[in-house]
Amino acid sequence: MEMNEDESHQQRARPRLDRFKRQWHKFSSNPLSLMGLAVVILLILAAILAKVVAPHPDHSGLFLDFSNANQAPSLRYLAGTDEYGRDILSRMLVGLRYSLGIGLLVLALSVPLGVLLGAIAGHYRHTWVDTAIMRSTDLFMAIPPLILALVVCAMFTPGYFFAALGIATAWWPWYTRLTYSLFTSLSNELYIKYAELGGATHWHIILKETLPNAVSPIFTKMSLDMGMIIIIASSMSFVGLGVQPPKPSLGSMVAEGMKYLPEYWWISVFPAMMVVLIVLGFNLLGDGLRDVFAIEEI
Amino acid sequence: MLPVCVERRKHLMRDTNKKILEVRDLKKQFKTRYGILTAVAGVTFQINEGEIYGIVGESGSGKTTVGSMITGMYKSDGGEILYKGQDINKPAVQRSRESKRAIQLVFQDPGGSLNPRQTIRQILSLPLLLHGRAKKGPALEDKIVQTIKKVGLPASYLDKYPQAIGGGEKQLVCIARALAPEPSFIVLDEPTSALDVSIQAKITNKLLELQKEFKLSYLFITHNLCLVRNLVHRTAIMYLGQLCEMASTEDFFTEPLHPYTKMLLSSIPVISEAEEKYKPITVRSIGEIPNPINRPTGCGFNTRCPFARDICKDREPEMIEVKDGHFVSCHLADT
Amino acid sequence: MVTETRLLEVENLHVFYEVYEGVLKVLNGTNLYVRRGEKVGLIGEAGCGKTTMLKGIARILPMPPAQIGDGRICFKGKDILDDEKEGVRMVRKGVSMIFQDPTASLNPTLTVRTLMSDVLKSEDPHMPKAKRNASMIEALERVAMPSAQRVLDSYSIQLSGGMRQRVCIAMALLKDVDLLLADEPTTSLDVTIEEQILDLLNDLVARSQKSMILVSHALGSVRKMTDRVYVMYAGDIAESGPTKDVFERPLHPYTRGLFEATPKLTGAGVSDGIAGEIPSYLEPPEGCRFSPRCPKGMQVCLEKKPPIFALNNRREVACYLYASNVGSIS
Amino acid sequence: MQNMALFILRRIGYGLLVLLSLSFVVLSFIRLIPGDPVRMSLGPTASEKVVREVRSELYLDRPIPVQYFYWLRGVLRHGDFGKSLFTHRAVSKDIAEFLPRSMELAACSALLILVFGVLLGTLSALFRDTWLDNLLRFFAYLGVVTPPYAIAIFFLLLFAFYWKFFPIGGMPAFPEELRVTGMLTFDALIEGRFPLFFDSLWHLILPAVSLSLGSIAYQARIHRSSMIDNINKDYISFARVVGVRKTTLTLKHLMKPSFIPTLTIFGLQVAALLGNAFLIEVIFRYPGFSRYSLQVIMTKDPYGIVAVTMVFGIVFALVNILLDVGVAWLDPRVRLQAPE
Repeated sequence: MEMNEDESHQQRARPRLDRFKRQWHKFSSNPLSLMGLAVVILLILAAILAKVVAPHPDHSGLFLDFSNANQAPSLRYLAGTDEYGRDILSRMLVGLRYSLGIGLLVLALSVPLGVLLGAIAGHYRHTWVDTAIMRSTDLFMAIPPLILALVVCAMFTPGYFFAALGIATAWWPWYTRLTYSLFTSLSNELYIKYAELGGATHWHIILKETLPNAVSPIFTKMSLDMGMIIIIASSMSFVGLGVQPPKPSLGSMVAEGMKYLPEYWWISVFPAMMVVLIVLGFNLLGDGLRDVFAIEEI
Repeated sequence: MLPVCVERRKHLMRDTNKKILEVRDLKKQFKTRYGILTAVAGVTFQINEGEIYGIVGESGSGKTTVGSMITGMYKSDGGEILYKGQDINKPAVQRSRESKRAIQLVFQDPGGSLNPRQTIRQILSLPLLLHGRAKKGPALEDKIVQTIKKVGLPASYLDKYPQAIGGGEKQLVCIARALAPEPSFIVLDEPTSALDVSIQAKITNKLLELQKEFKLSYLFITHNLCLVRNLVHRTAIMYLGQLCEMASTEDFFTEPLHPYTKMLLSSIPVISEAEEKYKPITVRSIGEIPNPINRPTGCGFNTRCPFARDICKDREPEMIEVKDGHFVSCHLADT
Repeated sequence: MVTETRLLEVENLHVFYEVYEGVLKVLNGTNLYVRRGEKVGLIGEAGCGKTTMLKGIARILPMPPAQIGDGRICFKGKDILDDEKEGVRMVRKGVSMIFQDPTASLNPTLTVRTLMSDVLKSEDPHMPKAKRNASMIEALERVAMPSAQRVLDSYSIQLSGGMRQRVCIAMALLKDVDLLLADEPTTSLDVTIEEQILDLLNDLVARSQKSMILVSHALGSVRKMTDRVYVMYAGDIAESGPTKDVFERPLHPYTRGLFEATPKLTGAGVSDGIAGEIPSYLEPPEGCRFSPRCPKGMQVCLEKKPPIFALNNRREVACYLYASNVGSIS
Repeated sequence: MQNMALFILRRIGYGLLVLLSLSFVVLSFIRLIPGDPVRMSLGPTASEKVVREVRSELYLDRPIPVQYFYWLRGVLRHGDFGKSLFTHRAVSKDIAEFLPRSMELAACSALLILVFGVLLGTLSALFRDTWLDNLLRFFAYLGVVTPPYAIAIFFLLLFAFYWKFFPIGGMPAFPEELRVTGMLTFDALIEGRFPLFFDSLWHLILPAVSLSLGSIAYQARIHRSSMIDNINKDYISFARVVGVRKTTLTLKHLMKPSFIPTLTIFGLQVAALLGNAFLIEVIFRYPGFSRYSLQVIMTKDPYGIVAVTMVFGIVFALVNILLDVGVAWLDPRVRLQAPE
């Protein structure tokens, strides 16, 4: 009996891989989550290969062709053309690249900062550090996120990066609050108390003990937020505060199409549908992740 | 001739066996919105080398707070904690490396005290590295395998996550983790009350085995008197932050003196006729445990004590040694 | 005084839960009966199906995961399983239940007065307010509640554990029921408070000739309170009989192991418990569910589920060891 | 009740502190950015002297703390939020004119969110996993996923252009003599001018619905999961076993605890509502405060931006305080803070 125990111990089972298989099994059992994942992967591919896939790649830049302006959706122009005769489908694909880009950029700007501050405030709770950080998040959350984003973004010359910066300034406090609440509730877990008692370094407790347990809710929030951010970004480009013409952005395309309702309805409707598709994909994916991680918690 | 009470107090201090841990007049209060909550109001006891010392009490008696202060989880509001003569009455962070290694803790809830995101190997490696029992690399791996074998779990468990093993096995991992730094004193805070009867028996026997093998001393905190009867060498009983009675387990159960001990012993539901006869004359349980925020004056138990007299209401009783090694804190004890 | 008529009879009850990993076959043909005025105990370790049995009788099993297979539950002679609406109506009228955790049993957002008056209003909507108040105060005094008026106007978080359980008992006995189901009523209470609650339950049930099923994993409280006891293991009844008799001479190997593993006040040391782990309900072992852990396991135990052998003095045991001496006690 | 009053006072005090520091941050932020708003508003033709004059009149040439001091004194003494370079009149006048119109839209949408959110949530929770539940969850999902402006466009296409059921946008003219609270529908109602009341209500429905549809969907989802959580709780099965009638059980015992998370999320929704309103007002050409704040932000008008952030901050703080009081009333555990 003694011998084969050591043998089984030698060929080191990969615990992390087993856990991933179990999580994937739970994730894939829900068709909706799979659909969400498929849509997201499809969108990412479409964004990367936008120039290749788009029927008329040059339409996304400076291009005028009044002869077939405002064409209804046809075989040649699947989603019809806008007032300058540019193919809406190819502009949507390039616009998709900017929308996904801004979503990732905002997350890249707000998540690391928010999580770091939340972790520090949560770990050193009930000290001046905690009050300083959490009160400053109150400051940023005192007004609706969209207004703060507008104010910040309008400060600078309108552009893609500044739109992302604007949204990020309104978005990082949500992650600080989430991480703070996770860290404070995890702090009265017994294994954290044990690590503190044993004299583990603060760095070890934050990174090795508390953060791994906080990662899953943060990850779920990120994918759910992706949809929200894209909605806000497209709303801002609706009023001209995002990607500047002639570069296409879904929000501005919807805005331009407004003037031609209801005759040339497709100019607004198709970009709006694309936004809906993006947000749907990320939300389904986010719900799937939450179910997987929720089961993990119990 | 010294007055009686001083004579008795002197005897309290002198003790033949080598003391590993001594607690003198330990106090702890918590500030709450409704006033000051006195969790521990002056507790004094010693634990000898290689002894299992049990503290019994109901909820709100402060027994867990005493255990936490000994391991350094809270700062105390007064009194001393001497580990081999050296005062360590300060939070764990400020304690010397040696005392942090020497005193270890096992929690009640096995599920909650193991990090769900770490494998058992990672869990066990932390105490070994923290207390310098092994360096990173192959030496650490052997030490981990050796530690988990101490509690009788197969090495294949090292690659499992805590969720994948049963409640009893998780508690064994917690015990292994407490043994890793090769301590000499372990505080066990209700280690078996979250487990089923049959697994409880396994863990209790394993604790006894380890105690003999590594010559450890335990502070065993629980509300289960039957368990204390079978495991502990000396027993103390706490009520509302104060020690009521302290004696060798044999004396404690055969001749209980304090009314609260009698009430507790007679209230326990038992499963055999022999135990029924073993119980003291019944002291019926009346009233509720008072709110620790506005403690009754004098002896904490006077609101529920059938023998309470006026003296119990105004003066706090002193811990007196009625018989050899049998201390009781009650005005009526020595009549 | 226990009469012969059987108030409640559970025959061959099957209950299974559909969960994520598969189907948990918890109750696999379980039988149980309670006579009028009798106090019956149900002991076993956590997860052995005691609570499922109680909730099945009280018809509050959460139906989406839980499913009642075949089997009959006869209450006052009528099977409450076959006619859904009528069955539930009868149970609501004749059966009441208290839960383990009093804090979770009382709605945190409502005062005790609202909780109790809702029960009385549902019972008799036209009862005048004064009469309702009087019967609420009377119900609380019956459970020896100090300062009943103040308790009525407070929320459950303002009461201590013991007082909350008294409120639950008072609410459970507001309507005149024949059978009281108690699911580990004192597990979350301290020992001294536990004794008061057990004595209180004993008086209330004895005085009003009600029957009771007391479920607990604390063996002592069952021994103290009940006339007859069932020992359950992994969804099956291991053995049953008069409480004094079962506690003094346990027959089934599992019951023996359980009693030996329980630390005694007389301090004779603790046995090494029962080897192995509780089986999973996903693929329960063939034959007797205790066979993998049973020190006296025989070949037949592994193949066929042992029937219930009726010995004399109302003793029943589901173990092949006693197949030969049906009718007498070895 | 006494600690409830204390609770509110503390929250108001804290809210004021946050708003003051916010106003200082925003004011100094505007001063630091490049670009000269005065020159922009007066146009290139204005002479340098006039520009300098206007700038000193608005204290823009003074150091930031001094400018802030004068601004604060103006606000506290006679509610003067400074002059807007965009509308060339006192900002407080703009607020008085536009804010009530947005309040009307926001209040109407908030009402829709609460009523329909809770209604749909309860329905889909009670009829769990039936066709009704799945249908409601599908629409809830659609609502959450579609941005408000997309909903507005679809509604406009469907109801305004195609079926011509609702007006395309805008609002009926606001007769000056009717101005009481500044909310057209409300004033028309209390003045008894029913034709005007119905006309303005008719104009209000489409924007309000498209603004709140997404939030209704999310609110329904939250309420449904909170109801389902509570259905499985012990106190519901205990109440049922002890004999509480099914209707009382559902309406009182189940609804009250389930309302606690719903109310908290409702607070966040109303806050987000204030933010999202500006697009709806642009699409429906609705003369509201959000449209004004958009223009003010775009033209970098300093006092306009500060006033806008202040107004949104105050409304935001009021909404949060109201909801905290609501949650405290609902949940005695929060109110009584039992000693541990």
